[in-house]
Amino acid sequence: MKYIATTDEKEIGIEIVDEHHVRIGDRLIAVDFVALSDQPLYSLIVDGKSYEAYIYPEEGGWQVLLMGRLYHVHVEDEREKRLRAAAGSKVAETGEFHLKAPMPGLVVSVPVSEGQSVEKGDVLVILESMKMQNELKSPRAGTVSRIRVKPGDSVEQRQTLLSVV
Amino acid sequence: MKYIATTDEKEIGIEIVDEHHVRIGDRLIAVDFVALSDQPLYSLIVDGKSYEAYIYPEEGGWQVLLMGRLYHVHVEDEREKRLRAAAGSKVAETGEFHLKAPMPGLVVSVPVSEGQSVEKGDVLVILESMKMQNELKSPRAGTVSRIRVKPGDSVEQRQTLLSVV
Amino acid sequence: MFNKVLIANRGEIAVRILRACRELGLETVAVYSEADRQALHVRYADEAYLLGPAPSRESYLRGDKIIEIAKKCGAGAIHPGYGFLAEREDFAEACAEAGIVFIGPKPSAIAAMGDKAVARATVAKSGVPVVPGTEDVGDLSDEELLALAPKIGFPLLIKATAGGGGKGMREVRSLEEMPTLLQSARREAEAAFGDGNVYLEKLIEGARHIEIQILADQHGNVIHLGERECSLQRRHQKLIEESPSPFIGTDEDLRQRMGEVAVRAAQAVEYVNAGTIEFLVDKDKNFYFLEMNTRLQVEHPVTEMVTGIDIVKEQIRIARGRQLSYTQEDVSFKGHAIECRINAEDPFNNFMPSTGRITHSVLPTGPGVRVDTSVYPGFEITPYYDPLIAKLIVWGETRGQAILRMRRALEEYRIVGIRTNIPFHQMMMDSTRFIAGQYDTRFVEERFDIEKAEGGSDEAPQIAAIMATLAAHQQTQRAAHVVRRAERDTSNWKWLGRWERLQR
Amino acid sequence: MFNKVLIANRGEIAVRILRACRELGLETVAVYSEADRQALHVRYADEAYLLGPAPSRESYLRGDKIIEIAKKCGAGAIHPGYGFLAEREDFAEACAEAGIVFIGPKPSAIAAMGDKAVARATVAKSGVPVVPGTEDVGDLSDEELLALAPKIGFPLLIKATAGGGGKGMREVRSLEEMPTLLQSARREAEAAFGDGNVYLEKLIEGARHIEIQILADQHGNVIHLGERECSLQRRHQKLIEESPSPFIGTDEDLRQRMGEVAVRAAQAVEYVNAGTIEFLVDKDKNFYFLEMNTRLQVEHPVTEMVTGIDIVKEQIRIARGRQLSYTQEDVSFKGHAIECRINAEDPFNNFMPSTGRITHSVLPTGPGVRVDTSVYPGFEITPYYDPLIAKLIVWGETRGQAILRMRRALEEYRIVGIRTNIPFHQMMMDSTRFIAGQYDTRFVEERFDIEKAEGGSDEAPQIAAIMATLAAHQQTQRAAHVVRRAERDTSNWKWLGRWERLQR
Repeated sequence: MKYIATTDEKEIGIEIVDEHHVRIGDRLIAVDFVALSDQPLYSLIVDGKSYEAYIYPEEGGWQVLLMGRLYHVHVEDEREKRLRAAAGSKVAETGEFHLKAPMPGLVVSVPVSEGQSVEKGDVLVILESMKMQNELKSPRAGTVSRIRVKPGDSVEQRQTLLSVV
Repeated sequence: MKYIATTDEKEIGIEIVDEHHVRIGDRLIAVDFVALSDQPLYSLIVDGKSYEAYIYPEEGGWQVLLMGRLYHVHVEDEREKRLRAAAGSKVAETGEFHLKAPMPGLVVSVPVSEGQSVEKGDVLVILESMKMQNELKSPRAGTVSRIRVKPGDSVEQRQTLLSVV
Repeated sequence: MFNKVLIANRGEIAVRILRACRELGLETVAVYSEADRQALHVRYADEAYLLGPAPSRESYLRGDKIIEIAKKCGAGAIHPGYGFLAEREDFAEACAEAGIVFIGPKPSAIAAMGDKAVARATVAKSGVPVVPGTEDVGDLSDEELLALAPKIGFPLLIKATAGGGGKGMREVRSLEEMPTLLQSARREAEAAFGDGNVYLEKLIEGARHIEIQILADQHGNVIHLGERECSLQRRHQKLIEESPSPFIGTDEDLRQRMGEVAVRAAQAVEYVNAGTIEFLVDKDKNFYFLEMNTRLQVEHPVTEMVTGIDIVKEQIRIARGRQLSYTQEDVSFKGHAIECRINAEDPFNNFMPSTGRITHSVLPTGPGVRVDTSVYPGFEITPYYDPLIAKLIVWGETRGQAILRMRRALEEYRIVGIRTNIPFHQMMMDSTRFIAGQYDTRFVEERFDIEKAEGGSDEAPQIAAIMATLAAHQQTQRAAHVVRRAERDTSNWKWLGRWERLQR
Repeated sequence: MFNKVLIANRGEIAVRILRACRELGLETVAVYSEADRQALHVRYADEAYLLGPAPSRESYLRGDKIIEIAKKCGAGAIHPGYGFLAEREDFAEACAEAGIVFIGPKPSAIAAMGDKAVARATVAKSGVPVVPGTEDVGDLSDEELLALAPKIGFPLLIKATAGGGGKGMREVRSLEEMPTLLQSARREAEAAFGDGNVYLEKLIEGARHIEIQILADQHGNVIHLGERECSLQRRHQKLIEESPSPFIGTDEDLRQRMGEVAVRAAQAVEYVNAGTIEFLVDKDKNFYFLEMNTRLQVEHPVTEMVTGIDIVKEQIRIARGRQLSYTQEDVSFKGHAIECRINAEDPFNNFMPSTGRITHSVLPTGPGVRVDTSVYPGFEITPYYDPLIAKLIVWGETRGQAILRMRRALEEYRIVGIRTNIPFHQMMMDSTRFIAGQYDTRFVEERFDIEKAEGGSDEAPQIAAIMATLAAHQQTQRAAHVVRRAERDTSNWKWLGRWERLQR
């Protein structure tokens, strides 16, 4: 199976030849890849080098925490890539963004109001958890819509707090 | 539910009153009993005292490893006890004993032969595992029957090696 | 003389104190909230009593209930740890009234040092240099503070008078932004300490935060155990501490002078038990009294590693009325120790707290490595308490050796189920400025960028790509075998969860 | 000068050596058998190469393959650890021929000390006292040994000339039982070392086993790092070691004399690198050379804890041609250290080895505690290698403090999935004879009964009864809810398994 992995905006073609070999370009590489203790923790021995990483799925790809650095890797197989090419566009950058509580906590303040324009990086909600006040920021510019919480509310993890359109 | 627990040949009547109380004699005791990390490892807080033990099922009861000591506890409910009393006998001491390999290993020697009489404590099989030679002894007197292994055999854990009748 | 000690705390420090008691042959009593039934301090203690629901105010801050439990179970002493009730004079007072030994200073010393404004005034009187700020005693209103601020000059700091650990602290660059910041500082202080009172202090730029550990017995003996360098902070929270300070280095004269001043500050309030005098040290090696922490510090282990003195055991001995086991001449320093605070927070997502169940963990061990922790596989990290889950402490013959050892320990440490700041510490150990010892209290915020940290390997992105591809491939392959096509439209997350369950 | 080290070993010692290399900034290469793909030494190394199937002969004893890997990957040195190839002169020789540094003594020294019979003869010549026995050099046949035995006198010991760790050792009380015991000793020696040769030694009754750690560089400097008391053994396997020896205690003269004799024994074979001289010490403090271990010992950490010297790092420095970092005068001793060997074996079932998957573990941590281990939750303990899974080492200011600390560390240690000898160690730490330091090499077998150990608590049987009852009740209740009546006749074991799965 052939895959295209994209990280740091670089594309690498990786072909899974069999359980113990991958091909990159015309290099056939011996790999030994195992999950440790049934955890999202993996050991890879590649060409004799021993690596270990946490691998977590994330929206649109994978997070790989390797040697203290976090890499975001987008992986798609050739069929997916062809389909996407045929559709003629990258995944749209627009669409609604739902701000979800990253952890359970107490809403301290909501310094925006519905209909307000925000820039990327603007604070949308301040949430207290573990005795710390955490600023939840907008990942992009847009307009605030549907604020579902108010100061004093206790929220659960992943509860939607508001949206940016 | 009322139980009779027997350890060190002493019987204790223990009534489970509800999730957080037991009664021993006429003493009502507050208990808080939880399994830790989904393991056979338990924390018990009883009358404010905090204890922790490994609890393993064994033939005819439970092994409790508590504060570095191993206790064998036989537990039966009142109905079981009545039934046993009605049957009028303790669990029979006789019957066939099957010597099973306590771990995978290599049979080094079988110093007994079929039909031979053995005493409690006599060596039946020498098994090598973890670079150590381990003597497997007879738990009671009897006659050796059905030897199923010979020196040089590799055996799996719990494989039956021979029997004593 | 007490033989049973109640530990009025949770987390790693409760475990640390339990160990000291046990090693002294004392019986131990834990208290716990509903969220902590399975916590290590409850498991390790001889006795354990429920305080109440998870929030601190209903559990670990319930001094009345704690004293009641101590009386009922016959505990002759209470160790408060740090945080919670550790610096509450009313609690220390209540212990005394109940006939229970409070393992710490007298209420009067807590009061004198606990109100940071009073403390500054007190030590200044005995000739200890202080940072310019609001010298006045008493609760100042917002109006008073706003009036005083221009006299001190900007930038300045708002600090909680009951404070510690950066809680309720705000930096102010101008008078305009000050009212808002006052409000949020008071709110945070109120939440953390039950006291919203604040004071002002001039911000010394490029300052190092260096503190001196002292020990004082009931017989008038006071000694110091040298310094700890605590300048590596983020949002006024210490992250890495070391002893000795690379800034003081071989300047034995400065070390000695700071030690002596620290002893004098402690004597100014007739201090007894373990305490810490925090100083700000500017580029020219002028040092200013900042505050005294009248309790055991989070970072006490680095001092233990270089002096060989068990500070917690010494605290207990002092509380039992013994003379100090050491004179100032007995105290010697060997090698170098570093502590990294391991927090449940995601360094790649603005250090957001991370909660959840720890599903797996492998601790770094071996020579020169100490881990003080209270978590284990299966334990749930809740949002109710602070995010410190472990302290990783290493000792080396030299600072260089200690850094190398810390690097290998961080690399070995595995925790699955929550995110931690271990990668942050790894980057710090690779940072040339940290290695050179050239950092001040603003280093992390002003000069450090986690996205552009030094020391990453060139091949790593490709390895990450290969690993992600293999993981994606495995997922696809296994999913194809076990899940019917009809179920294919569930989300990735659910898929992985199901696949993992099948793996068990 | 080498910058990459191949570690020709597995388990805790491979991890220990990896750590030292990493902390010296050296690259590391692991080798592993098919059973060890997920072992910690493979995970922690920079590089890892498969040797072959699980049995040692096909993997860790494949010196040829290991040297080939070292050459291929550019490792300039090989550290053999202990066991496996550590004391094989042919392997050390082969390394030299391949141009690879063997981190250990010269082949000639291994040969001289490796054949225990030759060793005795060699050191005796330099005036070192030896235990009476078969002094002759060379392989002796059963007939020759049987003829010599009565001259030495019974009881005596059969020992493997290539031996160590009690393997191939048998105690002989009479000539009649000797032929059988010779056979089994040779068989075990052949299996363990690939060499069935044995020799005889008089059995000194009531003896203590005390050894001296030495370090020697390539420039003729030899120093000793004091003694280790290793008398606590079972079936000639060391179980607990400490430094200093409570038997030597404050007898500095004896300590000094043993140290000097040890240095002389090392010099007799022009020894280089770390080594250990084992002595038997009788009740009257006469001491006899027993053998020299020409390698790192399992129990080296206790010496590291009291001297502050990292023996493995020093081994590597020596192999790099450096002078020793310490003179004899630099070596000083502080406090007391104890090591408990944690084995995968069931102390309540005749110390039978225990294999299986470790499903959960909580390590003891905190001040003064060091754990050297290679296992973690999820790791499988296989029957292929020796049962040592961890070494628990503690340091205390005094022996009493160290024992108290070891007690609390043992109590904290949790391992689920296999049985361990931790309860044995707990009982030992409670034993009055151990506490008094009054034990010899026969103590465990002759005077210790696990069923009648001291120190158990009175209330424990009742608590055990309550816990078993609650567990039984829970099982019944849950089973009643989830399993249909028709399935009720499955065994307890299966029931619990099913119930546990449902719990996840």
